[in-house]
Amino acid sequence: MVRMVQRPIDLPGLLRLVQGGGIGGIAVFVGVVRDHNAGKRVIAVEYEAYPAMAEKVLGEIEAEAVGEFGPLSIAIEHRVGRLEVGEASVAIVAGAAHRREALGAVSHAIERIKQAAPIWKKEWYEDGTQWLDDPGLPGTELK
Amino acid sequence: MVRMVQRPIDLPGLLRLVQGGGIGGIAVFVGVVRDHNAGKRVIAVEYEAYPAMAEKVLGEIEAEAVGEFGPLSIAIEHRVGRLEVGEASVAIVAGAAHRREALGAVSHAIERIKQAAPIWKKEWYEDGTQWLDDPGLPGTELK
Amino acid sequence: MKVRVLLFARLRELARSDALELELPEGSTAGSVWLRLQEQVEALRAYRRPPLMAIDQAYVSPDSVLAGGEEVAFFPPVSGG
Amino acid sequence: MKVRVLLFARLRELARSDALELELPEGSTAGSVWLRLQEQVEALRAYRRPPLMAIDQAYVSPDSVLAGGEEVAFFPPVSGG
Repeated sequence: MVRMVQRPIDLPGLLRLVQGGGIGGIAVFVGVVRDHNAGKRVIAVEYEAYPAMAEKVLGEIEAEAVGEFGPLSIAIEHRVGRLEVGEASVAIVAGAAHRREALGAVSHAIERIKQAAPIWKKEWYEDGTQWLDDPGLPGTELK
Repeated sequence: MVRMVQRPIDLPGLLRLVQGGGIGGIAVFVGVVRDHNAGKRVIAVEYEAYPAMAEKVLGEIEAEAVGEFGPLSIAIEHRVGRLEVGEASVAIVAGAAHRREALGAVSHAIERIKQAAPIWKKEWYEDGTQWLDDPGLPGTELK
Repeated sequence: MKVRVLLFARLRELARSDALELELPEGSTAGSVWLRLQEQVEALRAYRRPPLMAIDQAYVSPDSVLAGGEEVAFFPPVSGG
Repeated sequence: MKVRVLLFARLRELARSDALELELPEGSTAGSVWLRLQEQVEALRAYRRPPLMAIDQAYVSPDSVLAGGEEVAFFPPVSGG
Protein backbone atom coordinates (compact mmCIF):
# COMPACT_ATOMS: atom_id res chain seq x y z
CA MET A 1 0.00 0.00 0.00
CA VAL A 2 1.41 3.39 -0.98
CA ARG A 3 -0.12 6.81 -0.41
CA MET A 4 0.90 10.37 -1.22
CA VAL A 5 -0.84 12.58 1.35
CA GLN A 6 -1.31 16.27 2.14
CA ARG A 7 -1.95 15.72 5.86
CA PRO A 8 0.25 14.49 8.73
CA ILE A 9 1.64 10.97 8.32
CA ASP A 10 -0.72 8.43 9.93
CA LEU A 11 1.75 6.05 11.59
CA PRO A 12 -0.83 4.16 13.69
CA GLY A 13 -2.86 3.58 10.51
CA LEU A 14 0.20 2.26 8.67
CA LEU A 15 1.06 -0.05 11.56
CA ARG A 16 -2.46 -1.51 11.49
CA LEU A 17 -2.03 -2.29 7.79
CA VAL A 18 0.97 -4.58 8.31
CA GLN A 19 -0.41 -6.64 11.17
CA GLY A 20 -1.43 -10.27 10.97
CA GLY A 21 -0.92 -13.55 12.77
CA GLY A 22 2.17 -14.52 10.77
CA ILE A 23 4.02 -11.27 11.55
CA GLY A 24 6.90 -11.61 14.04
CA GLY A 25 8.60 -8.27 13.48
CA ILE A 26 7.63 -4.83 12.28
CA ALA A 27 10.26 -2.34 11.14
CA VAL A 28 9.59 1.34 10.58
CA PHE A 29 11.48 4.28 9.18
CA VAL A 30 10.16 7.81 9.58
CA GLY A 31 11.86 10.75 7.85
CA VAL A 32 11.61 13.92 9.89
CA VAL A 33 12.22 17.60 9.04
CA ARG A 34 15.53 18.58 10.66
CA ASP A 35 16.26 22.06 11.99
CA HIS A 36 19.48 22.42 10.04
CA ASN A 37 21.08 21.29 6.78
CA ALA A 38 24.47 22.01 5.27
CA GLY A 39 25.20 24.52 8.02
CA LYS A 40 21.99 26.54 7.60
CA ARG A 41 19.10 26.82 10.03
CA VAL A 42 15.96 25.35 8.44
CA ILE A 43 12.58 26.71 9.54
CA ALA A 44 10.33 24.59 7.33
CA VAL A 45 10.39 22.51 4.16
CA GLU A 46 8.02 22.13 1.26
CA TYR A 47 7.67 18.87 -0.64
CA GLU A 48 6.33 18.79 -4.18
CA ALA A 49 5.54 15.56 -6.02
CA TYR A 50 4.43 14.21 -9.36
CA PRO A 51 1.67 12.31 -7.57
CA ALA A 52 0.65 9.74 -10.19
CA MET A 53 4.26 8.79 -10.95
CA ALA A 54 5.29 8.90 -7.29
CA GLU A 55 2.60 6.36 -6.37
CA LYS A 56 3.69 4.18 -9.29
CA VAL A 57 7.37 4.32 -8.28
CA LEU A 58 6.57 3.69 -4.61
CA GLY A 59 4.52 0.66 -5.67
CA GLU A 60 7.49 -0.62 -7.67
CA ILE A 61 9.73 -0.11 -4.65
CA GLU A 62 7.34 -2.18 -2.52
CA ALA A 63 7.41 -4.95 -5.14
CA GLU A 64 11.22 -4.84 -5.23
CA ALA A 65 11.36 -5.15 -1.44
CA VAL A 66 9.11 -8.22 -1.52
CA GLY A 67 11.24 -9.69 -4.33
CA GLU A 68 14.43 -9.15 -2.38
CA PHE A 69 13.32 -9.88 1.20
CA GLY A 70 10.53 -12.40 0.70
CA PRO A 71 6.96 -12.44 1.96
CA LEU A 72 6.21 -9.24 3.79
CA SER A 73 3.53 -6.71 4.32
CA ILE A 74 4.69 -3.19 3.49
CA ALA A 75 3.13 0.27 3.48
CA ILE A 76 4.61 3.63 2.48
CA GLU A 77 3.18 7.09 2.99
CA HIS A 78 4.88 10.30 1.78
CA ARG A 79 3.59 13.75 2.63
CA VAL A 80 3.61 16.78 0.34
CA GLY A 81 3.10 20.47 1.13
CA ARG A 82 4.71 22.60 3.81
CA LEU A 83 6.09 20.81 6.89
CA GLU A 84 7.48 22.33 10.06
CA VAL A 85 10.63 21.13 11.85
CA GLY A 86 9.93 17.83 13.63
CA GLU A 87 7.10 16.78 11.31
CA ALA A 88 7.31 13.48 9.44
CA SER A 89 7.77 13.60 5.66
CA VAL A 90 7.72 9.87 4.94
CA ALA A 91 7.00 6.63 6.77
CA ILE A 92 7.76 3.09 5.65
CA VAL A 93 6.37 0.19 7.66
CA ALA A 94 7.17 -3.47 6.95
CA GLY A 95 5.91 -6.53 8.77
CA ALA A 96 7.51 -9.95 8.21
CA ALA A 97 7.82 -13.29 9.95
CA HIS A 98 11.38 -12.41 11.02
CA ARG A 99 13.24 -9.22 11.95
CA ARG A 100 15.92 -9.27 9.26
CA GLU A 101 13.40 -9.25 6.42
CA ALA A 102 11.39 -6.43 7.99
CA LEU A 103 14.46 -4.26 8.68
CA GLY A 104 16.04 -5.05 5.30
CA ALA A 105 12.88 -4.10 3.44
CA VAL A 106 12.60 -0.75 5.21
CA SER A 107 16.29 0.13 4.64
CA HIS A 108 15.99 -0.82 0.99
CA ALA A 109 12.80 1.16 0.50
CA ILE A 110 14.07 4.44 1.96
CA GLU A 111 17.26 4.27 -0.15
CA ARG A 112 15.22 3.66 -3.30
CA ILE A 113 12.71 6.40 -2.46
CA LYS A 114 15.57 8.89 -2.20
CA GLN A 115 16.97 7.68 -5.54
CA ALA A 116 13.85 7.34 -7.62
CA ALA A 117 10.58 8.77 -6.26
CA PRO A 118 9.63 11.94 -8.19
CA ILE A 119 9.43 14.18 -5.13
CA TRP A 120 11.34 17.43 -4.52
CA LYS A 121 12.21 19.30 -1.37
CA LYS A 122 12.54 23.04 -0.94
CA GLU A 123 14.02 24.30 2.30
CA TRP A 124 12.86 27.51 3.97
CA TYR A 125 15.48 29.54 5.85
CA GLU A 126 15.22 32.82 7.71
CA ASP A 127 16.64 34.57 4.63
CA GLY A 128 15.06 32.69 1.71
CA THR A 129 14.30 29.32 0.16
CA GLN A 130 16.24 26.77 -1.83
CA TRP A 131 15.44 23.65 -3.85
CA LEU A 132 17.62 20.71 -2.86
CA ASP A 133 17.65 19.19 -6.32
CA ASP A 134 21.13 20.02 -7.47
CA PRO A 135 23.52 22.50 -5.84
CA GLY A 136 25.49 22.87 -9.08
CA LEU A 137 22.61 24.31 -11.08
CA PRO A 138 22.45 27.92 -12.19
CA GLY A 139 19.62 29.58 -10.32
CA THR A 140 20.31 27.54 -7.19
CA GLU A 141 21.22 30.68 -5.23
CA LEU A 142 18.79 31.72 -2.52
CA LYS A 143 15.61 33.34 -3.68
CA MET B 1 16.05 5.07 28.11
CA VAL B 2 15.22 1.43 28.79
CA ARG B 3 12.16 0.01 30.48
CA MET B 4 10.96 -3.46 31.38
CA VAL B 5 7.16 -3.26 31.54
CA GLN B 6 4.18 -5.44 32.44
CA ARG B 7 1.72 -3.53 30.28
CA PRO B 8 1.35 -3.09 26.50
CA ILE B 9 4.33 -1.46 24.74
CA ASP B 10 3.83 2.32 24.54
CA LEU B 11 5.11 3.08 21.05
CA PRO B 12 3.79 6.68 20.88
CA GLY B 13 5.53 7.37 24.20
CA LEU B 14 8.81 5.92 22.89
CA LEU B 15 8.56 7.98 19.71
CA ARG B 16 8.10 11.16 21.74
CA LEU B 17 11.32 10.36 23.64
CA VAL B 18 13.53 10.37 20.55
CA GLN B 19 12.27 13.60 19.00
CA GLY B 20 14.23 16.83 18.74
CA GLY B 21 15.18 19.46 16.20
CA GLY B 22 18.37 17.69 15.10
CA ILE B 23 16.58 14.42 14.28
CA GLY B 24 16.21 13.66 10.57
CA GLY B 25 15.23 10.00 10.76
CA ILE B 26 13.59 7.70 13.25
CA ALA B 27 13.89 3.93 12.94
CA VAL B 28 11.76 1.47 14.88
CA PHE B 29 11.68 -2.27 15.39
CA VAL B 30 8.74 -3.94 17.09
CA GLY B 31 8.82 -7.64 17.94
CA VAL B 32 5.38 -9.21 17.72
CA VAL B 33 3.97 -12.54 18.96
CA ARG B 34 3.58 -14.78 15.92
CA ASP B 35 0.83 -17.37 15.57
CA HIS B 36 3.23 -20.18 14.74
CA ASN B 37 6.77 -21.30 15.44
CA ALA B 38 8.71 -24.35 14.30
CA GLY B 39 5.57 -25.79 12.73
CA LYS B 40 3.38 -25.47 15.82
CA ARG B 41 0.39 -23.18 16.30
CA VAL B 42 1.14 -20.70 19.09
CA ILE B 43 -1.78 -19.32 21.09
CA ALA B 44 0.14 -17.06 23.48
CA VAL B 45 3.62 -16.51 24.91
CA GLU B 46 4.92 -15.69 28.34
CA TYR B 47 8.06 -13.63 28.86
CA GLU B 48 10.01 -13.87 32.09
CA ALA B 49 12.93 -11.56 32.88
CA TYR B 50 15.62 -10.90 35.45
CA PRO B 51 14.46 -7.30 35.60
CA ALA B 52 17.43 -5.57 37.27
CA MET B 53 19.94 -7.28 35.00
CA ALA B 54 17.76 -6.88 31.91
CA GLU B 55 17.61 -3.10 32.40
CA LYS B 56 21.38 -3.04 32.91
CA VAL B 57 22.04 -5.06 29.74
CA LEU B 58 19.59 -3.01 27.69
CA GLY B 59 21.35 0.15 28.92
CA GLU B 60 24.69 -1.32 27.79
CA ILE B 61 23.17 -2.14 24.41
CA GLU B 62 22.04 1.48 24.03
CA ALA B 63 25.54 2.69 24.90
CA GLU B 64 27.05 0.26 22.36
CA ALA B 65 24.69 1.55 19.65
CA VAL B 66 25.72 5.15 20.34
CA GLY B 67 29.39 4.09 20.31
CA GLU B 68 28.99 2.35 16.98
CA PHE B 69 26.53 4.63 15.17
CA GLY B 70 27.31 8.04 16.64
CA PRO B 71 25.05 10.62 18.27
CA LEU B 72 21.55 9.26 18.54
CA SER B 73 18.57 9.18 20.79
CA ILE B 74 17.46 5.64 21.59
CA ALA B 75 14.75 4.05 23.71
CA ILE B 76 13.98 0.37 24.35
CA GLU B 77 10.95 -1.16 26.04
CA HIS B 78 10.50 -4.91 26.63
CA ARG B 79 7.31 -6.40 27.98
CA VAL B 80 7.06 -9.35 30.39
CA GLY B 81 4.08 -11.52 31.32
CA ARG B 82 1.56 -13.24 29.09
CA LEU B 83 1.07 -11.83 25.58
CA GLU B 84 -1.48 -12.85 22.97
CA VAL B 85 -0.73 -13.34 19.26
CA GLY B 86 -0.23 -9.95 17.59
CA GLU B 87 0.89 -8.15 20.75
CA ALA B 88 4.27 -6.41 20.86
CA SER B 89 6.97 -7.92 23.07
CA VAL B 90 9.71 -5.37 22.46
CA ALA B 91 10.15 -1.99 20.77
CA ILE B 92 13.36 -0.19 19.92
CA VAL B 93 13.20 3.39 18.69
CA ALA B 94 16.23 5.38 17.50
CA GLY B 95 16.37 8.95 16.26
CA ALA B 96 19.44 10.32 14.50
CA ALA B 97 20.41 13.10 12.14
CA HIS B 98 20.56 10.62 9.25
CA ARG B 99 18.70 7.44 8.30
CA ARG B 100 21.65 5.03 8.24
CA GLU B 101 22.59 5.69 11.85
CA ALA B 102 18.99 5.31 13.04
CA LEU B 103 18.42 2.06 11.11
CA GLY B 104 21.84 0.68 12.02
CA ALA B 105 21.30 1.34 15.72
CA VAL B 106 17.93 -0.44 15.73
CA SER B 107 19.25 -3.49 13.83
CA HIS B 108 22.22 -3.70 16.17
CA ALA B 109 20.07 -3.38 19.29
CA ILE B 110 17.58 -6.13 18.40
CA GLU B 111 20.40 -8.57 17.55
CA ARG B 112 22.12 -7.83 20.87
CA ILE B 113 18.90 -8.08 22.86
CA LYS B 114 18.32 -11.57 21.44
CA GLN B 115 21.91 -12.54 22.32
CA ALA B 116 22.31 -11.02 25.74
CA ALA B 117 19.22 -9.69 27.53
CA PRO B 118 18.23 -12.03 30.41
CA ILE B 119 14.69 -12.62 29.19
CA TRP B 120 13.06 -15.99 28.43
CA LYS B 121 10.10 -16.93 26.32
CA LYS B 122 7.66 -19.76 26.92
CA GLU B 123 5.23 -20.60 24.14
CA TRP B 124 1.69 -21.76 24.81
CA TYR B 125 0.19 -24.27 22.39
CA GLU B 126 -3.18 -25.95 22.31
CA ASP B 127 -1.57 -29.05 23.88
CA GLY B 128 0.95 -27.61 26.32
CA THR B 129 3.78 -25.14 26.85
CA GLN B 130 7.48 -25.02 26.07
CA TRP B 131 10.45 -22.86 27.01
CA LEU B 132 12.40 -21.69 23.97
CA ASP B 133 15.72 -21.63 25.77
CA ASP B 134 17.35 -24.70 24.34
CA PRO B 135 15.65 -27.43 22.33
CA GLY B 136 18.42 -29.90 23.17
CA LEU B 137 17.81 -29.85 26.92
CA PRO B 138 16.32 -32.75 28.84
CA GLY B 139 12.93 -31.65 30.01
CA THR B 140 12.33 -29.61 26.88
CA GLU B 141 9.47 -31.89 25.82
CA LEU B 142 6.01 -30.42 26.08
CA LYS B 143 4.57 -30.11 29.55
CA MET C 1 0.73 14.82 -32.91
CA LYS C 2 0.16 16.28 -29.47
CA VAL C 3 1.61 15.55 -26.04
CA ARG C 4 0.86 16.98 -22.63
CA VAL C 5 3.99 18.29 -20.89
CA LEU C 6 4.35 18.49 -17.11
CA LEU C 7 7.04 20.45 -15.26
CA PHE C 8 7.97 20.10 -11.61
CA ALA C 9 9.89 21.87 -8.88
CA ARG C 10 12.59 24.22 -10.17
CA LEU C 11 11.50 23.69 -13.79
CA ARG C 12 7.89 24.54 -12.94
CA GLU C 13 9.05 27.69 -11.18
CA LEU C 14 11.39 28.74 -14.00
CA ALA C 15 8.64 28.24 -16.61
CA ARG C 16 5.95 29.72 -14.34
CA SER C 17 3.76 26.86 -15.54
CA ASP C 18 3.15 23.28 -14.45
CA ALA C 19 1.57 21.93 -17.64
CA LEU C 20 1.29 22.73 -21.33
CA GLU C 21 0.22 21.09 -24.60
CA LEU C 22 2.76 20.80 -27.42
CA GLU C 23 2.15 20.05 -31.11
CA LEU C 24 5.09 17.94 -32.35
CA PRO C 25 6.32 16.38 -35.61
CA GLU C 26 5.99 12.60 -35.97
CA GLY C 27 8.99 10.72 -34.59
CA SER C 28 9.69 13.25 -31.86
CA THR C 29 11.66 11.98 -28.89
CA ALA C 30 11.47 12.97 -25.23
CA GLY C 31 14.78 14.80 -25.68
CA SER C 32 13.49 16.75 -28.66
CA VAL C 33 10.46 17.85 -26.60
CA TRP C 34 12.86 19.32 -24.05
CA LEU C 35 14.72 21.23 -26.76
CA ARG C 36 11.41 22.52 -28.13
CA LEU C 37 10.38 23.62 -24.65
CA GLN C 38 13.59 25.55 -24.20
CA GLU C 39 12.91 27.31 -27.52
CA GLN C 40 9.37 28.25 -26.51
CA VAL C 41 10.00 29.10 -22.85
CA GLU C 42 13.05 31.31 -22.61
CA ALA C 43 13.36 30.98 -18.82
CA LEU C 44 14.04 27.23 -19.19
CA ARG C 45 17.29 27.92 -21.07
CA ALA C 46 18.88 28.79 -17.71
CA TYR C 47 18.57 25.10 -16.84
CA ARG C 48 21.57 23.86 -18.80
CA ARG C 49 21.84 20.20 -17.91
CA PRO C 50 19.48 17.50 -19.17
CA PRO C 51 16.51 17.11 -16.82
CA LEU C 52 15.06 13.76 -15.82
CA MET C 53 12.30 12.68 -18.20
CA ALA C 54 9.27 10.44 -17.89
CA ILE C 55 6.68 9.27 -20.40
CA ASP C 56 3.34 8.26 -18.90
CA GLN C 57 4.83 8.16 -15.38
CA ALA C 58 7.85 5.97 -16.24
CA TYR C 59 11.45 7.15 -16.47
CA VAL C 60 12.79 7.25 -20.05
CA SER C 61 16.00 8.28 -21.78
CA PRO C 62 16.05 11.30 -24.13
CA ASP C 63 15.99 9.09 -27.25
CA SER C 64 12.61 7.51 -26.38
CA VAL C 65 10.22 8.01 -29.29
CA LEU C 66 6.71 9.39 -28.73
CA ALA C 67 3.58 8.11 -30.49
CA GLY C 68 1.38 11.07 -29.58
CA GLY C 69 -1.10 11.47 -26.72
CA GLU C 70 1.42 10.77 -23.98
CA GLU C 71 2.05 12.67 -20.77
CA VAL C 72 5.71 13.78 -20.89
CA ALA C 73 7.28 15.07 -17.67
CA PHE C 74 10.55 16.93 -17.08
CA PHE C 75 12.03 17.46 -13.66
CA PRO C 76 15.27 18.00 -11.70
CA PRO C 77 17.06 15.33 -9.65
CA VAL C 78 14.67 14.07 -6.96
CA SER C 79 15.05 14.94 -3.29
CA GLY C 80 12.17 13.23 -1.50
CA GLY C 81 12.28 10.97 1.51
CA MET D 1 30.01 -16.29 53.65
CA LYS D 2 26.54 -16.01 52.20
CA VAL D 3 25.19 -15.30 48.73
CA ARG D 4 21.67 -14.85 47.42
CA VAL D 5 20.92 -17.18 44.52
CA LEU D 6 18.34 -16.37 41.85
CA LEU D 7 16.93 -18.88 39.35
CA PHE D 8 15.00 -18.07 36.21
CA ALA D 9 12.79 -19.71 33.60
CA ARG D 10 13.32 -23.47 33.28
CA LEU D 11 15.71 -23.52 36.25
CA ARG D 12 13.18 -21.71 38.45
CA GLU D 13 10.52 -24.20 37.42
CA LEU D 14 12.75 -27.23 37.95
CA ALA D 15 13.77 -26.00 41.43
CA ARG D 16 10.23 -24.78 42.25
CA SER D 17 11.93 -21.71 43.69
CA ASP D 18 13.11 -18.38 42.33
CA ALA D 19 15.50 -17.41 45.14
CA LEU D 20 17.46 -18.94 48.00
CA GLU D 21 20.29 -18.09 50.39
CA LEU D 22 23.41 -20.27 50.38
CA GLU D 23 26.17 -20.49 52.99
CA LEU D 24 29.47 -21.09 51.17
CA PRO D 25 33.14 -21.67 51.99
CA GLU D 26 35.54 -18.78 51.33
CA GLY D 27 36.94 -18.80 47.80
CA SER D 28 33.76 -20.24 46.27
CA THR D 29 33.28 -19.57 42.57
CA ALA D 30 30.09 -19.08 40.59
CA GLY D 31 30.60 -22.55 39.13
CA SER D 32 30.95 -24.12 42.57
CA VAL D 33 27.68 -22.49 43.64
CA TRP D 34 25.96 -24.24 40.74
CA LEU D 35 27.41 -27.60 41.79
CA ARG D 36 26.29 -26.96 45.38
CA LEU D 37 22.80 -26.08 44.12
CA GLN D 38 22.58 -29.32 42.17
CA GLU D 39 23.55 -31.22 45.33
CA GLN D 40 20.87 -29.48 47.40
CA VAL D 41 18.09 -29.36 44.82
CA GLU D 42 17.78 -32.76 43.22
CA ALA D 43 15.50 -31.53 40.42
CA LEU D 44 18.29 -29.29 39.07
CA ARG D 45 20.41 -32.33 38.26
CA ALA D 46 18.22 -32.92 35.21
CA TYR D 47 19.72 -29.73 33.75
CA ARG D 48 23.01 -31.24 32.58
CA ARG D 49 24.72 -28.41 30.75
CA PRO D 50 26.32 -25.41 32.42
CA PRO D 51 23.75 -22.60 32.82
CA LEU D 52 24.53 -18.96 32.18
CA MET D 53 25.76 -17.24 35.34
CA ALA D 54 25.69 -13.64 36.56
CA ILE D 55 27.10 -11.99 39.66
CA ASP D 56 25.38 -8.76 40.69
CA GLN D 57 23.61 -8.53 37.32
CA ALA D 58 26.70 -9.00 35.14
CA TYR D 59 27.57 -12.11 33.14
CA VAL D 60 30.50 -14.09 34.60
CA SER D 61 32.34 -17.31 33.79
CA PRO D 62 32.14 -20.28 36.20
CA ASP D 63 35.61 -19.54 37.63
CA SER D 64 34.65 -16.09 38.94
CA VAL D 65 35.39 -15.92 42.66
CA LEU D 66 32.79 -14.64 45.12
CA ALA D 67 33.55 -12.35 48.06
CA GLY D 68 30.24 -12.92 49.87
CA GLY D 69 27.07 -10.84 49.83
CA GLU D 70 26.60 -11.03 46.08
CA GLU D 71 23.48 -11.83 44.10
CA VAL D 72 24.34 -14.89 41.98
CA ALA D 73 21.95 -15.79 39.17
CA PHE D 74 21.69 -18.95 37.06
CA PHE D 75 19.62 -19.20 33.94
CA PRO D 76 19.20 -20.96 30.58
CA PRO D 77 20.12 -19.44 27.21
CA VAL D 78 18.11 -16.27 26.74
CA SER D 79 15.18 -16.04 24.31
CA GLY D 80 13.85 -12.49 24.62
CA GLY D 81 13.21 -9.96 21.89
